[in-house]
Amino acid sequence: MKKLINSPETLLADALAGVAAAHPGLAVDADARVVTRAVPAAPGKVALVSGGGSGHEPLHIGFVGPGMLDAACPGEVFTSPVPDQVLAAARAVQSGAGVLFVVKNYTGDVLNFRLAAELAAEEGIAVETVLVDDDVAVEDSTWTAGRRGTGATVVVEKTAGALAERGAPLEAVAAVGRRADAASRSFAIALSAATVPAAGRPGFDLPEDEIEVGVGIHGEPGRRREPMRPARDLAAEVVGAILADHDLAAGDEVIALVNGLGGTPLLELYVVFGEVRALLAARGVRIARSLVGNYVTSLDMAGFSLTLTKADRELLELWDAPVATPALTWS
Amino acid sequence: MKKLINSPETLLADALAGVAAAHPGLAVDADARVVTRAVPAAPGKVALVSGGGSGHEPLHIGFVGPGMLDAACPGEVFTSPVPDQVLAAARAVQSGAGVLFVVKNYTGDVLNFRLAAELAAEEGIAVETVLVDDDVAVEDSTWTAGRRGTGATVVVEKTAGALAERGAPLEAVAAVGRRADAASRSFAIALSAATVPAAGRPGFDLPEDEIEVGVGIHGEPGRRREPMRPARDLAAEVVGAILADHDLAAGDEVIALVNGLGGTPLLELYVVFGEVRALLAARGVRIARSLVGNYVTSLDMAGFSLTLTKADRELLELWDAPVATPALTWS
Amino acid sequence: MDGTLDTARAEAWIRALAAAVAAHEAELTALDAAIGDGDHGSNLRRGFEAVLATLDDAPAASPGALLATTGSTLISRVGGASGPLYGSAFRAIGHALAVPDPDAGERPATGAPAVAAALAEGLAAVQRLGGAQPGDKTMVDAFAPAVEAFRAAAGDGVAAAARAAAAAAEQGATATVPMVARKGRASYLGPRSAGHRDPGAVSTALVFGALAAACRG
Amino acid sequence: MDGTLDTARAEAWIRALAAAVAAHEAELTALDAAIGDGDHGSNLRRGFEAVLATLDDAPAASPGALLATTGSTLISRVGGASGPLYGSAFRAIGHALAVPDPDAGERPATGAPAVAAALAEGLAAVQRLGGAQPGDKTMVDAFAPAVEAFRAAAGDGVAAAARAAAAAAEQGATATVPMVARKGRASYLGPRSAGHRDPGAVSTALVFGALAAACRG
Ligand SMILES: Nc1ncnc2c1ncn2[C@@H]1O[C@H](COP(=O)(O)OP(=O)(O)O)[C@@H](O)[C@H]1O
Ligand SMILES: Nc1ncnc2c1ncn2[C@@H]1O[C@H](COP(=O)(O)OP(=O)(O)O)[C@@H](O)[C@H]1O
Ligand SMILES: [Mg+2]
Ligand SMILES: [Mg+2]
Ligand SMILES: [Mg+2]
Ligand SMILES: [Mg+2]
Repeated sequence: MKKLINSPETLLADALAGVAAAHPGLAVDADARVVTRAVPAAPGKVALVSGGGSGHEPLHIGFVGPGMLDAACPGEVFTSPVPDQVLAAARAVQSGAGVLFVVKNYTGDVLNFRLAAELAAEEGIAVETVLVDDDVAVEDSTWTAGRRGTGATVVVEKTAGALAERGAPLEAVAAVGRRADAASRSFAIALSAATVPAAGRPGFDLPEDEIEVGVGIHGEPGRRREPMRPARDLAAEVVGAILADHDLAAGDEVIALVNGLGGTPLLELYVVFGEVRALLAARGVRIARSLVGNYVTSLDMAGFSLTLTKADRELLELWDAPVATPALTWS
Repeated sequence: MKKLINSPETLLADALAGVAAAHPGLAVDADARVVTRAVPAAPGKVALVSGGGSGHEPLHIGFVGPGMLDAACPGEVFTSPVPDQVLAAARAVQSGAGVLFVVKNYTGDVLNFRLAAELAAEEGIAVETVLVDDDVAVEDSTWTAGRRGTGATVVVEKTAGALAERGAPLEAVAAVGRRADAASRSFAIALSAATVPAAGRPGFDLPEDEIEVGVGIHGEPGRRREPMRPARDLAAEVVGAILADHDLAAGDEVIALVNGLGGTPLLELYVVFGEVRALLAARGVRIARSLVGNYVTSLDMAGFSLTLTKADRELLELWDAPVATPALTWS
Repeated sequence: MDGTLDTARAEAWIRALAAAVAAHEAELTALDAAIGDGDHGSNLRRGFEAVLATLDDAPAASPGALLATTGSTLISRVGGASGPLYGSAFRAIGHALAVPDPDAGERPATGAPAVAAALAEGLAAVQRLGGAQPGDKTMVDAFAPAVEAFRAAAGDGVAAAARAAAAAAEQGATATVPMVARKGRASYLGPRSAGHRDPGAVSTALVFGALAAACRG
Repeated sequence: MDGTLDTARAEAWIRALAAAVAAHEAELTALDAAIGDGDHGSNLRRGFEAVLATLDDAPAASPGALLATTGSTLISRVGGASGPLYGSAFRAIGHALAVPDPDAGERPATGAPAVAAALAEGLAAVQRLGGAQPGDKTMVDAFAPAVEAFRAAAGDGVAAAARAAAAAAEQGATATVPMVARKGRASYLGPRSAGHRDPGAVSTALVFGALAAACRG
């Protein structure tokens, strides 16, 4: 394992020192491990707090700023934050209008945010939680852990963040976040495994001609292994998996995210995006808005995920609303 | 080799289809292989044209837009564009005030842009060229090819682009670009080699515990091979190499770019940036502006480059000027 | 002495467990890499290092207080799924032990039956929080048989009961191999999760192995 | 016939060269990967595929026109360092051949001395554009000895002169092995560029090998 780190133990602290130096728009509390906006939102705004394991950068730190999150809580690599962090974040950014937790659906994240929500409630902070669960590679049932949260997190944080910025109350902000999640489906393919620094070697071994289909963002293997194929075929498989679970019809519009998992060149992501566009166009589905790049990564994993959010006028307006964060900026 | 492509031969065309679909702010001429702003600049502005081999994304396509480039000419992977492309770009974006070519100093780029400049001159288009040559890993002499152009390209395109946007004449725009280049030094370390799709395997083999020091962005090996060390030591080596060739004194300010080569997680780049900041601070050099992320990549190569531009008031003002491109946006 | 879990034994338990976690960190991480995200070993090591620091800082007043503090520290320092689960378990065990046993006057109950009841509270906390049932391929598959074995052997004193519990936890961890995970990260693999021991079940075997070691002396 | 480079032979030269480039694409790319960026083979293949298409499209009127078109096509399609360099070389060779030889009345000069002079023009174009001297570890190290050998053997006719040039180019390419590159991408490696043949010198050997093959018939 070769990584630009000093040691696995100090990785998060060292990276946070870099984040603090790199982004004047962010304030980093190194002890509490909480990243907030350098200039807090005006009082009375619903505060958005998210977080999760590190290794998915720019998620979530890169989405802190006007128009999106008020605070992010980075855990250790691939490990959810602890309740103390989340509580500290909620305390730091709440200004009376309540706090929305955006939580990716993983047991660890769910439990730690739940404990934090209980502690916050004891302090009189109103908390709502949006659970992001968009990954169709995972079966959804009350008997399982349910679908994972992946790329849709960006859409949820963007749309809910925009509504909060407009002064909407906590329930409305939570509702739009849940709506964005419900309208989103994702699916990922890995060409190589991620190497967790503390583990020191790739999470799985993949031959030169095979891929993992239906992978998550934590280096876990996928649902199955398949032979490598051209980008066109992989795009078709991913689009097919999503459409099989999504009520997208001709004439519908989507927000599309072709997301790199960390080790894939942007050039290749553009190839995939071109194929996805053509596949959707053939079904009469139009990509109204899109992102192509590294947004929800899995350390150095090569591969991509596709997220499609069925868009209506409100979601598009919220998507288009101004945002000014390290990873997403428009006006 | 596993890559998200259909074939090495169609890679560029396929990627350009994706670029066209992903960025409504860009216009892609697939036949001419020229990418321009969808909304041309107002007539009378000096036009900025850049380009180079593909595989360095977001460079240069991602820097086309208000405040930076007017057109980019993507060549095949790691191969400079041909004169026809550059001429087509110059024709497409020139509006009487002349065209500035921003050319990274590689023999191929220099020759092809020079031929294009001659053809453009024959058509009465005034052309100036800024040669970017910031890589201190390469010895500079009239007897060699001279220093390579790497990360400073972003600084040159940003500052010259901003001055052009203000309506400055061609000579002034070229002069500030040359000044930005002269004020910049870069150095890179690779943890793994890039795999050129047409070649099918990594450009060099690197043992698990070794790195290439002083690499370029075309998958070429570096000046020497060294044992892998902690991020702190690698940052010190890179900062040392740059400072040995840069007249930076206590009290000086710099624009700093910690640039990922394509396969390195953002988390690690933040670690490096934190170390760089500390090393510079110890010498009294302040980072006034910074970028941390993938800006000038080398396909899937793991590693990073550092670029330091000694900044004065004018360069900082031009850096801060509004920009709206796929890869760089602020207002 | 053999029949109770006093403060010294509780501390010995946690110290033995911390040592076992450190010794097995790589193994736990490798198990987690196979069907999860490769951090279970480092998660628990980080947590128990913090627990050791609290133990070194201030002597605990009672086994219940010591175990409850252990649980709180784990919650505050581990993260992931295992942090809240183990943390809640130790907090529940500690709180159960701290409830005065009416038959024993003011002295906190630390006899084997009380320990059995406290361990059952720990298991209940894990299941309340995580919703896992036996057979879901989680720590519950080691925890539940261990609690049952401890209860069944409680009449023989904590040392014997802890030995029985440790053996049952080991067996429970081994029994997770053929299971298809329905909870936690391993569930994402579907049928591919079969063929591996669950990392949390293996660390639960360490928990009860450490208890047996602490009660032996 | 043996003494001239007519249109058929010029076409045979370029077709033989295109075939040689295709056959050696992987080798050229591997050489370039060692001390450059691993694209020399695919660059030239792309260029000569385009050249073949122009040859198929329209018959050339003269050897000079054919070679000049070949050069222009290479410039338009190859990119990189080798595109402008080889492109300019063939354009210069073509233009030199198209200049009427005063001794031959109106007929374009295609005798061995005229070809020798044209090849020298090609080399001059490469050096003018790229600034490389012999010993810099570039295509010049094969091109210059080939031109010199051709000139020296011009009295024996183009077939013999081309054979001599091909042998000299081969030797020139081999002689680049110990050199430290001072031009082009390989120069970035400094002393590490030694120990490898220069890819452009090797492709230049293909250029003269193809000329010899075309003039043999
Ligand atoms: N819902 C649950 N109930 C009980 N135990 C669980 C549950 N989810 C996960 N676990 C346990 O947690 C272990 C994984 O812990 P760890 O790797 O530290 O956390 P994470 O999965 O968040 O990375 C699993 O092996 C399993 O035994
Ligand atoms: N200045 C120069 N003069 C002559 N030949 C050169 C010069 N620079 C490079 N070359 C030749 O070009 C070859 C590389 O061509 P190619 O790989 O196609 O282009 P690039 O280096 O742009 O990738 C080198 O092997 C060398 O022979
Ligand atoms: Mg984890
Ligand atoms: Mg090249
Ligand atoms: Mg885990
Ligand atoms: Mg090359």
